[in-house]
Amino acid sequence: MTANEALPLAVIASSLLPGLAIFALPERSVALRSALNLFGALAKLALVATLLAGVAAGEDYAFRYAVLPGIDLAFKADALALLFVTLSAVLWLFTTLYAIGYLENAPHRSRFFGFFSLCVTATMGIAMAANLFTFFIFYELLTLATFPLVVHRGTPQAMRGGTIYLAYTLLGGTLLLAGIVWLNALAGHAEFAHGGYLAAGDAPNWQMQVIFLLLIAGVGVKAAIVPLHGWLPQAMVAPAPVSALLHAVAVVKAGAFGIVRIVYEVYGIEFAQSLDLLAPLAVFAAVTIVWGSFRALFQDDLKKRLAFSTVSQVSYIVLGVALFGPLGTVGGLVHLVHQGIMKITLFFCAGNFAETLGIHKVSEMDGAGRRMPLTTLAFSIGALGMMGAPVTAGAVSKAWLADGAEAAGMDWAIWVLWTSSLLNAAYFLPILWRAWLRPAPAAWPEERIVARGRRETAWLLLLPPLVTAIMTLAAGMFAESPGSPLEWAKLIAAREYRVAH
Amino acid sequence: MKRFAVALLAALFAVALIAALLELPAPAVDLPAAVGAKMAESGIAHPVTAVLLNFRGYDTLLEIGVLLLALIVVLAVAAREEAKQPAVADPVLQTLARIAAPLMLLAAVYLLWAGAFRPGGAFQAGAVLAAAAVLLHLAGLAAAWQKPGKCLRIGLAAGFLVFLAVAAGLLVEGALLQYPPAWAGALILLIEATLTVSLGLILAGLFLFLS
Amino acid sequence: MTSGLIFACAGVVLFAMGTAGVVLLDHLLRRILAFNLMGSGAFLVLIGLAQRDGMPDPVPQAMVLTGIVVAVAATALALALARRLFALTGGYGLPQSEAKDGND
Amino acid sequence: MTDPLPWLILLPLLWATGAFLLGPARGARLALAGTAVQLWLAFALAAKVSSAGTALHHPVGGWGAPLGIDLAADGLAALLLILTQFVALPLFLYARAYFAGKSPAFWPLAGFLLAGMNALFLSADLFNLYVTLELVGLAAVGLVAMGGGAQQLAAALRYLFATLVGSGLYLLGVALIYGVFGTVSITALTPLVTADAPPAVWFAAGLMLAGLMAKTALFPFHYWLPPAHGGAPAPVSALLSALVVKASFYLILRLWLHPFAPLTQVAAWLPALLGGAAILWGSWQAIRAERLKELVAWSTVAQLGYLFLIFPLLGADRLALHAGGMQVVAHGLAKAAMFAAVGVLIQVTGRDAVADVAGVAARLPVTLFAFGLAGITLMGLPPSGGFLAKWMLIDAALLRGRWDMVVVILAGGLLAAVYVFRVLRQAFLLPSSGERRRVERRPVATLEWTAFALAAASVLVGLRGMEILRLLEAGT
Repeated sequence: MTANEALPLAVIASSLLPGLAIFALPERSVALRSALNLFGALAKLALVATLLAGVAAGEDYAFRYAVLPGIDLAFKADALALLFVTLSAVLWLFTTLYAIGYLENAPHRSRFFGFFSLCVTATMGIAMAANLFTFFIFYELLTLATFPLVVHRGTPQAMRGGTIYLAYTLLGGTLLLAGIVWLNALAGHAEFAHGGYLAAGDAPNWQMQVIFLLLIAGVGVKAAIVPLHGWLPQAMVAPAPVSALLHAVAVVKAGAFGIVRIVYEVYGIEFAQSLDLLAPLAVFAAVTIVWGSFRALFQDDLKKRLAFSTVSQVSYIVLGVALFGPLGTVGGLVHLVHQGIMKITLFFCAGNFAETLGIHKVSEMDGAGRRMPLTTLAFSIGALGMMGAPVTAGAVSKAWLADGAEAAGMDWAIWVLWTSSLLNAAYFLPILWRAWLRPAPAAWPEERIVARGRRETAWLLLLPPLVTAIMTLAAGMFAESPGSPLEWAKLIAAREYRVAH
Repeated sequence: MKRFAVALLAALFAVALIAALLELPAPAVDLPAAVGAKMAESGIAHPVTAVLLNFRGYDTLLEIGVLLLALIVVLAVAAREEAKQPAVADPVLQTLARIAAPLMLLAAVYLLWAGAFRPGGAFQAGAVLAAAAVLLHLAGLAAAWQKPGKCLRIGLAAGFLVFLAVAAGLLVEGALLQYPPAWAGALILLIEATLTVSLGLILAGLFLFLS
Repeated sequence: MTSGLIFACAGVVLFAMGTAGVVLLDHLLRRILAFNLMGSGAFLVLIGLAQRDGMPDPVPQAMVLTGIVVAVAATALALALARRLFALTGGYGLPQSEAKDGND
Repeated sequence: MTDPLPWLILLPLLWATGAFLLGPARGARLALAGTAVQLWLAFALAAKVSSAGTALHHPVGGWGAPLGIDLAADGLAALLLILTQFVALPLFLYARAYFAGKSPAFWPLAGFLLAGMNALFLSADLFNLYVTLELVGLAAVGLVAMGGGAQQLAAALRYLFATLVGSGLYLLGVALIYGVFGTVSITALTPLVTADAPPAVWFAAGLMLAGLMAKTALFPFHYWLPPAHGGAPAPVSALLSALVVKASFYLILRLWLHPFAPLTQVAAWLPALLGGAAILWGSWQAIRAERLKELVAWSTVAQLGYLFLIFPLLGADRLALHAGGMQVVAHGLAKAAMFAAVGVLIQVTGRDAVADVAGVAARLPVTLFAFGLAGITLMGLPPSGGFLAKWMLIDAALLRGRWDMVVVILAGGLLAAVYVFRVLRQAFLLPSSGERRRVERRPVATLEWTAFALAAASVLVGLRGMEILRLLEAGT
């Protein structure tokens, strides 16, 4: 095995092995568990950095293992994979820190961190899967590994949320499996390729269209495309770190990422366009964007409001994919990263409010900014980013998406983006207003962590949202600098379209 | 309704199958001829016994296994049975049993010996032995069997073990149960003799452990 | 029609009767007898059909001897179970439905 | 040791008799040692079959078929032999800890059971197969009855009648075959059975296959399985559900492929139809089951259904055969693991109700993990062996345009998820305060870890798919 084959495996192993080791640890070995977690996260970052440098220089990283005749378990770390891998690896580190603080003294931590690492492993596998077979394996592994996290608290509500989550995702997985095997039977077993590996002669068009529908419905469940989004708000019963990493980043992005792979590297953007598949996809994305924002308006539960916001925002990525043309592609891909950073900030902060003061509802947010200024500041940056305020990462993605829509001749999509931004403002600004401008109540719902000097809450809880908030600003301000998510997205788009044209 | 339907089905099945049996071609394989041709090598003069213990001796090996297995199950199930009630002593039956039992023993020995060249053999001999034991029990002359001790266990398993040992021993030289023609008669006699005892014990045990 | 064939046809009839009996009867002892009828029917077919041209064939005879021993073993097993069940429940049939508790 | 074939039959017979003579403590040690050697023999046999590329024969008595009886081992037989010994070995470890010296009948009966199955896999003679079927059937019934409770006896009797009727039908078929052709050797029969065979041969094929289907608990002959598998002690349930039903299935497949291939084409839809019904009905009953073991037993009914879907799909591309082989292996491992795990749950909580596992996730993580991993295989989720089996089955169905079967397979997977997660979510639930106070036994580590090892194997076997398929290619 050469180094170029071993590296993708090492990226997967850097979370898989610590995860398995953690399962075996007794509950009380906190230090060893944290050390294992952080070691895995840092090792993964180092590996990812190596990969990034290599891919930028044009190296190929691929690994293959035959499972069935003609069907391989195959990984490749290409530019697109690394976009998602890097995002997950960076956010995994911060979420791990956050979770260590959040779960201090909570029961069943070995189980929690074990499954958490498995989830990250599954995300890595999804990102680097080189064919639909491998993609499916890790897609289902993600479902299975997240279930124990969703129901971690063991309460009846948690069970309800977990059951709904399973019902949606397993059904989605079944559709995906049907689509994949069908495609395999028609067109043979092929690996993802720039410009897609399907061609017009492979099968009757209607079959290609039905398969596309099955595949997109399958991954669309995790991407929470309306009407397949019902699980996401329910899954918010999970502990805050789970909601933060998994339901803002890993799970929903796994779905969105799947759509990117299917459209660009299975069908190919041009073939998909010629089959009339992109316009309906764009319509679904647009409906989801507006519907998610609209529903968010009426949620008093803070995490549910954020969840509906996620429903809406993830479809920005789908919309970008469905816009035929490199500008939209760049917008969608960069939003994959930007939305992740911004949304995780918001979830971290929501977790801090709940954990420190017992605030779970928007209506309880009055005066929270005075008691927890730093958390509220980070929250505000994330929220402004979501609205697409200038200087933030959100502004960059929205600008590219709007340009993409114009270039693709879909002017209505611009109106969708504007509507969504207005709705974003309508459901985020009242929170900021309450937090900063309203007087604090006499007593907080449940004050669990007492402020000491300038430290408003435990520092392991405070640090991660501050860092991700700074990243939100940095990604916006230095968008045109080398190494930024935007530049990387441009590189991917250039590679996809270089083949296509 | 169900009775009628099942009966009708069974009748239809029987009629159809009988119809199918009425016109059959001659068999493609002539096994009796093959048996006749190899009789000299089998070490036994009677064709049925030759098939039973040599040509298809493997079937017989497994069959003894089935019997021993049934006995083990009976033991497992019967182990919790309540105390056994003594049989009612009937003087006529007792006298008859006293006379018949030694004769049956003699008959068993004859059957074993006869098996080599006419109908007979270990199973028939063992069955007569078992019948003698059952008769003695029913006449109140022998008690029902309790949990078997070491000796009885060895007696029950001996026939099967000897059979297995011969099979395994022959395997070292050639195929499973491949008797060298010179030794075939002697080995088969050894197996048959121990089998007679064990089969008698097993068959008697199937009755006496339960009663 | 040779005697062998007549035996075979009788065997078919016995087998059909036996099968119907095992399916229909409730009393365990009768079901066990029905099973024996079934087995005997099959043995008759095996021997009778093989010598339908009048020539005796030692192979099926040996097979039937083996089969009889197996049937004896099965019958003994069935009787032992039925007896034990009778000792426990006092009934000659199988309980209609499985109760939900009380085993293992 | 010249030839592994006969030793695979003799060894378990020897240690079974030894266990009968020496009692449970030494019997268990004998059984473990013997099974370990058998496992090694099975692997050696598989290596030989693989390198030979054709079936190996062993003429018992040196006569050769049709006068004598032949043993034959092809890839399919070798695969099942490995599976049987591989599953039995950890289950015997489990049983030793589970029975702890009680149930002396277990070891000899288990030995006869293994001998019967190994003999069945290796036999190439229809009448000898009848004897092996009876050996397996009676040993299995004995294992169910061993506990001696009224429920168990009733279940055992039900099972006994089913298996006796099944072998009775089979025996009549053998009698007809001998009557028509004058031989019962599979090798000799294969060229003789043709599509224009006399009606008696069609009867024979129908009777034999129907009898074997009853023994495999194919819907609607499944009624005996849930009480028998659900009522026996956990190690017995595991042996029966994982292995014994596979033995008769193996024989169906064998007969279908070899002597009866010219006859069976016309009726290939029938087993598939029944299999589909079994998947749906079995899963539905598992979803409704109140007792844990009942749930797992019904799941066996459902999972066996998948095996029967392959018959109309058998063909030159061998996808369906591969799918069947993979499903046999994956389900064998997973079901053994699941019954073993459930055995621990019942032993620790002292109850057998699904509702009573609340909160065991925290106390029995290893056992629950075992249950979950086994569940992954049953649901057919990746990367398990069950997933590969399902993948190939769907592929085969699609290639022949059998959409109905694709739907059934996918629906079966979802239904399996429902019953598996019924248990898992209950296990994650926090126990109510009353539940928590109940005194519970501590789990025995051997029990937990053997269950886990089997479950892990059922998932990891997916990564060795190529080797399994290669073995299946050898002479099958």
